Amino acid sequence: MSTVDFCGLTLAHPIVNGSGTFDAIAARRAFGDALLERFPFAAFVSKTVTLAPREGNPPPRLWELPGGLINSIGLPNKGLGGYLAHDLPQLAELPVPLVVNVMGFTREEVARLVEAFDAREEVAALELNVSCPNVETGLVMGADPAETAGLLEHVRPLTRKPLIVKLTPNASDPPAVAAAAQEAGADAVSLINTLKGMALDPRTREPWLGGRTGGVSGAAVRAIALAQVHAVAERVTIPIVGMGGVQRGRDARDLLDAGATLVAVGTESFREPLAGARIAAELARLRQQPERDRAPATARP
Amino acid sequence: MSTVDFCGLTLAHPIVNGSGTFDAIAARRAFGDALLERFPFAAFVSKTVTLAPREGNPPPRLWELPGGLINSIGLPNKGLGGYLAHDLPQLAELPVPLVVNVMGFTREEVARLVEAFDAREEVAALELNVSCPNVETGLVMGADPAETAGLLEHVRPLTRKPLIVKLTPNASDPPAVAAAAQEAGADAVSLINTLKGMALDPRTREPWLGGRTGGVSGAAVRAIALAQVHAVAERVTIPIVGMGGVQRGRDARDLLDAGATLVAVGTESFREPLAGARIAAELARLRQQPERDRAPATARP
Amino acid sequence: MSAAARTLAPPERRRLAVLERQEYGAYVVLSCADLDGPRPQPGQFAMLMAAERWGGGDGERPFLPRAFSVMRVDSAPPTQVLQFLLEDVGPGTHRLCELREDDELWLLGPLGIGFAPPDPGPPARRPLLVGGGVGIAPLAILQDELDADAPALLGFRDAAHAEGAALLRATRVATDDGSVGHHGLVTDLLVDELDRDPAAEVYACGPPAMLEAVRALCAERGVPAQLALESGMACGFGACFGCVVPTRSGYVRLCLDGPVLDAAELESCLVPGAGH
Amino acid sequence: MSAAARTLAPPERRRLAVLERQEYGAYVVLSCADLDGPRPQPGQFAMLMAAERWGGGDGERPFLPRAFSVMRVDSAPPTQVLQFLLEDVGPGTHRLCELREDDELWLLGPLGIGFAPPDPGPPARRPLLVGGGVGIAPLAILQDELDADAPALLGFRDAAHAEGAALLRATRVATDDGSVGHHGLVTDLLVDELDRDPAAEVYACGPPAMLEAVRALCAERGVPAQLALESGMACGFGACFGCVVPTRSGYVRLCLDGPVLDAAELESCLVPGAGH
Ligand SMILES: Cc1cc2nc3c(=O)[nH]c(=O)nc-3n(C[C@H](O)[C@H](O)[C@H](O)COP(=O)(O)OP(=O)(O)OC[C@H]3O[C@@H](n4cnc5c(N)ncnc54)[C@H](O)[C@@H]3O)c2cc1C
Ligand SMILES: Cc1cc2nc3c(=O)[nH]c(=O)nc-3n(C[C@H](O)[C@H](O)[C@H](O)COP(=O)(O)OP(=O)(O)OC[C@H]3O[C@@H](n4cnc5c(N)ncnc54)[C@H](O)[C@@H]3O)c2cc1C
Ligand SMILES: Cc1cc2nc3c(=O)[nH]c(=O)nc-3n(C[C@H](O)[C@H](O)[C@H](O)COP(=O)(O)O)c2cc1C
Ligand SMILES: Cc1cc2nc3c(=O)[nH]c(=O)nc-3n(C[C@H](O)[C@H](O)[C@H](O)COP(=O)(O)O)c2cc1C
Ligand code: FES
Ligand code: FES
Repeated sequence: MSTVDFCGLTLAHPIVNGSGTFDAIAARRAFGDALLERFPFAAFVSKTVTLAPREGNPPPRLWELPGGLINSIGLPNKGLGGYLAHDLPQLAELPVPLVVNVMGFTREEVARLVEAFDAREEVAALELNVSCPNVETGLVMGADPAETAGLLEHVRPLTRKPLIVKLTPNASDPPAVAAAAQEAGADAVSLINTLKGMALDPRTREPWLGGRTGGVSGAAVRAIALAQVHAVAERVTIPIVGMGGVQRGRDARDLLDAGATLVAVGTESFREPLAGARIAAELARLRQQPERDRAPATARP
Repeated sequence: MSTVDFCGLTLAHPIVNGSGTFDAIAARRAFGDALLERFPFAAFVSKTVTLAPREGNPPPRLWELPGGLINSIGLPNKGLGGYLAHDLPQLAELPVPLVVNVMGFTREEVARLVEAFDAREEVAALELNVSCPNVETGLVMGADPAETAGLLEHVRPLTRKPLIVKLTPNASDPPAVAAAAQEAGADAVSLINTLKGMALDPRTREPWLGGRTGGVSGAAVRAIALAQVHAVAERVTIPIVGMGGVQRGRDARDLLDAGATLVAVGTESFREPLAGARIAAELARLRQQPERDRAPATARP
Repeated sequence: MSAAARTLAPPERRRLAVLERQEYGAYVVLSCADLDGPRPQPGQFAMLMAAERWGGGDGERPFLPRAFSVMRVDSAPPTQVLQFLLEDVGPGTHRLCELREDDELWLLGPLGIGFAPPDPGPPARRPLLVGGGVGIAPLAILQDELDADAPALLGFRDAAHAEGAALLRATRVATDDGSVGHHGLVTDLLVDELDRDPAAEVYACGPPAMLEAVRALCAERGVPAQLALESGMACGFGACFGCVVPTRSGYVRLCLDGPVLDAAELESCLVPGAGH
Repeated sequence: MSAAARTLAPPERRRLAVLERQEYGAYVVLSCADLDGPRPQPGQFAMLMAAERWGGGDGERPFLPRAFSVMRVDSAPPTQVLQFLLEDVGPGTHRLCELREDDELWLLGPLGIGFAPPDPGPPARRPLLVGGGVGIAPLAILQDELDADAPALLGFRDAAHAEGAALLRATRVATDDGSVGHHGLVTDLLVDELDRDPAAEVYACGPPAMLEAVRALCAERGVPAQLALESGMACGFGACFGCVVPTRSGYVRLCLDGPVLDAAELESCLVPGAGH
């Protein structure tokens, strides 16, 4: 398949993983080096790293939905120090470029994370998870254009590596946030993150999830993701990483046709660890012979 | 089953229909008067009425999703005059109270609709569909607390009938909008309306829907609806009509336990015209014997 | 033209057992026991979904019920058997085609307005049935109800599909690939029939392109025609406003005011999104 | 305690045919042909989903694969047969229990870390297997691998469930309703065994309440125990961070660092949301 250029990186195909939906280190423990030979993604996006270590939310952390899932994982991670010491060396062994996803609760925290990873040549690009409230302003950074612009202006000067802003779908106007990010120097945007969702314990009638609410992902959000990617593509010129409910090559192709440059696979990897490779292959086939899709068209004379 | 009080109306049970998901006049043409004997809802909410007639969006208007549906119907209706002349007399024959859902593109339009229906005693309550942009300000009324408050202040004085504000889920902070509505005199809020979604034509790669984008509903939005109803219930004291993906008594009970007073059934009625009655019955059973739900609890010793 | 035919449906969907599953080349015929259902009129349809596992197919679908013309009613009281003709074109029809004897499905119907009885005239006009592909389904029940055996002109893609012709009587078949009958379009056969005797009334059902050709031809020759159209449906009883087709009097809900429409009401049968 | 047992899984899920479906009272045993899969260790599990129609059940579920302990491996090269013990408690297990001979399922595995081989000592300790309900599954394969027939103490709800005891050897059964064996808890049997001879090593799997009772009992008596826990899982290979259970060293992903944990690592087996 023809390679893809993304912010100066050359990728073997357009399929990557959604941050937090594939732990390459854990997968290597489960599958061994066979994973490296068959690595399903053209770039690896690591789970959100915060400055301080986090143990994440109390269980239960999962609730299954029709064609989807609510998760309240709570961003468990070793913190910047632990990530640099333990995770980065192992992730550097992957056969694909590494994108590090970071989140801070203040602009200063984000700045320190960006500076730290700017210094590491194992890191090909940075993704900013802005789906959390700025503890200074109380506003969810990624839901407010001004907040997002302010953050970007603060951290953009700190690195020459590609900066991807990951947008939240829980916003009145994601395209406006994307435009603000581009204005303020983002190299790309990625969307969608999870939609806010909730489930009640069938017995106690209390929130099922330890975190009370969680994020909805999977096939159930596919059409919402496509609408947001399409709307954002009409507002920005920088590349887009589209994601949300991708299960098949045709889902990936929809996002690419809607304006995405790369497509990330998340929840589907839970059902099939090599889903990313399957989807990349299906996509390549679809692009060679678009008629394949026409089958139903001629299904009736 | 014990009756339910909603804004002074006494309803036989807590299950109503979502606006635009059940056309009682059409259903009577298809099913005859048998429909009236088995009417599935405790109150009937009519499809959005606008001042001028609308023919709606060009087809195709539907796209099926995993556990859901995107619709771009485009609010076809006979307009205020046509509704009063043709629809209202027939809807007045229904065995349940009538709630009229209205939408205007300016505050003045909404005001005229509210005044007109305030004068009709066939109408038990009014629901304001605020999921559309205010052509004066360009802001989606229901996505912005100030817009919503402004609209309410404008129309609240015009009627003593219960005013229900139907919130859009495509907003950064629906609870803030709900709180603003309550502040400005709304008697109740209803949510969720549909989430913005899109599909591409498998062959042309253009938007499938005549309206290009549409609204996502059905089981796929259930968890999102529950989260929003729960969050709104923590912010307002007025009654809530909860809806979004309700298919079973337990889905309705979740919304009630999250703080709703009534539950509306929409998309599920497409699969089963009497779904509302089934769900009301399942709900009554669940409330009599909550252990039913515990079955899985004891599934393992 | 005389009053169109609508038998009311009970508002409750019915759970029916599949009595028999037969294959006719590319098609599957499901026979279902509908003991206490009303007798459908030719051209009416039903919304069907498998009672179990309606979902989890390609792309996590289906979810909504699917519309199917009643192909044949076989009433030997106390039992009434409804037959449906299915072509597997996607997850919904695929699931229904999977059903075997004793499996169950949900049925809502009969729905919509069927074919109007032939205009008694004068002038007397002979009924001509024109069908394409799976669109032959409503013509079978119509042929059963019409006194004489009205000739049925049927078009199919290939021989596998043409096996469906066995479901009707007095058939003339055309196939796109010439493997069976006339090599060409079913409208060629229609031209031929109308040339022989223009005093006809046409009843047609099939893919949009075929219906449009039939409509244009009949309009040009002043031959009355009733056309059974298709469009994507979510509910089948007028609830969703999703199934509209454009007519000379604006959009109409095909599930409520159709699926059979008088050709005179239509400017075109090429309904966006329908028929594939 | 000696090194825990992990056999690596191929990263590709495998499509396996169901060779046989047997019922043991309330349980279903599925035997699947896994020709070129690696041989699982006792206590390891697999993620399963039906190859067709995984979805469309109650509440439009299931969607994610489900975790199941390997109950037994039957290797007569070239064929390897994996057996799973299923209890229908919801849409996923319901769908799997529906599968018949020749139906297919997707399997990812073997996953997780199984039971560690018995500590050679000294002091020598006899293995004691303690199982509750469907939790007896991993004890069957463990009993097969242990040289002597280790005694299996099994607790069930009632007689229908107690039929599962036939899957192990050297069993002592307790039922909640007294319909079979000892009327009471399986931990009563464990107390009895430990009173007779405390030089034991316990291998247990079952519902949280039972495991917690076993854990507390063994802790109190200084008896080493390996406990196979449960928690809700989405992926089974460490990707989602959803299956964590609290241990003395913080949350661990049960699919990666379990499902078998050394009792000494646990303050409690009552994992929120697990075992319903
Ligand atoms: C009144 C009426 C009578 C009919 N009678 C018959 C009959 O007798 N026999 C018969 O076989 N068929 C009949 N049909 C057609 C039948 O209803 C459709 O073939 C069926 O709904 C297809 O469903 P599916 O899931 O199998 O295929 P789908 O996947 O729904 O594909 C069918 C077409 O729908 C479109 N489509 C694709 N994906 C989607 C999506 N996600 N959402 C919405 N649209 C999509 C495409 O154009 C595709 O070609 C009738 C239709 C109507 C309206
Ligand atoms: C390592 C391991 C090994 C196992 N081995 C076996 C085995 O050998 N045999 C066996 O029968 N089972 C085994 N299980 C348990 C099995 O995985 C579960 O019973 C199964 O996942 C239940 O799925 P379900 O769809 O049938 O039921 P669900 O509907 O998923 O219900 C199961 C429980 O999950 C919770 N729940 C209910 N609804 C939801 C929802 N929407 N989302 C999330 N949780 C929900 C409730 O507590 C409910 O009681 C094992 C589990 C693990 C982790
Ligand atoms: C279990 C889980 C954990 C996730 N963790 C993160 C995370 O740490 N950082 C992040 O930016 N997104 C995270 N996401 C969001 C995904 O990256 C992705 O945006 C979302 O799941 C939509 O894609 P999907 O529908 O293909 O899963 C997570 C999603 C899931 C399901
Ligand atoms: C086909 C369709 C048409 C709708 N039309 C309207 C409408 O006219 N006015 C309105 O306020 N909501 C409308 N809605 C939204 C529903 O009332 C409801 O808020 C939404 O569908 C969520 O409920 P559900 O998941 O049970 O369908 C419509 C929904 C559908 C699916
Ligand atoms: S299918 Fe819903 S209105 Fe016709
Ligand atoms: S199940 Fe996903 S990390 Fe354990």
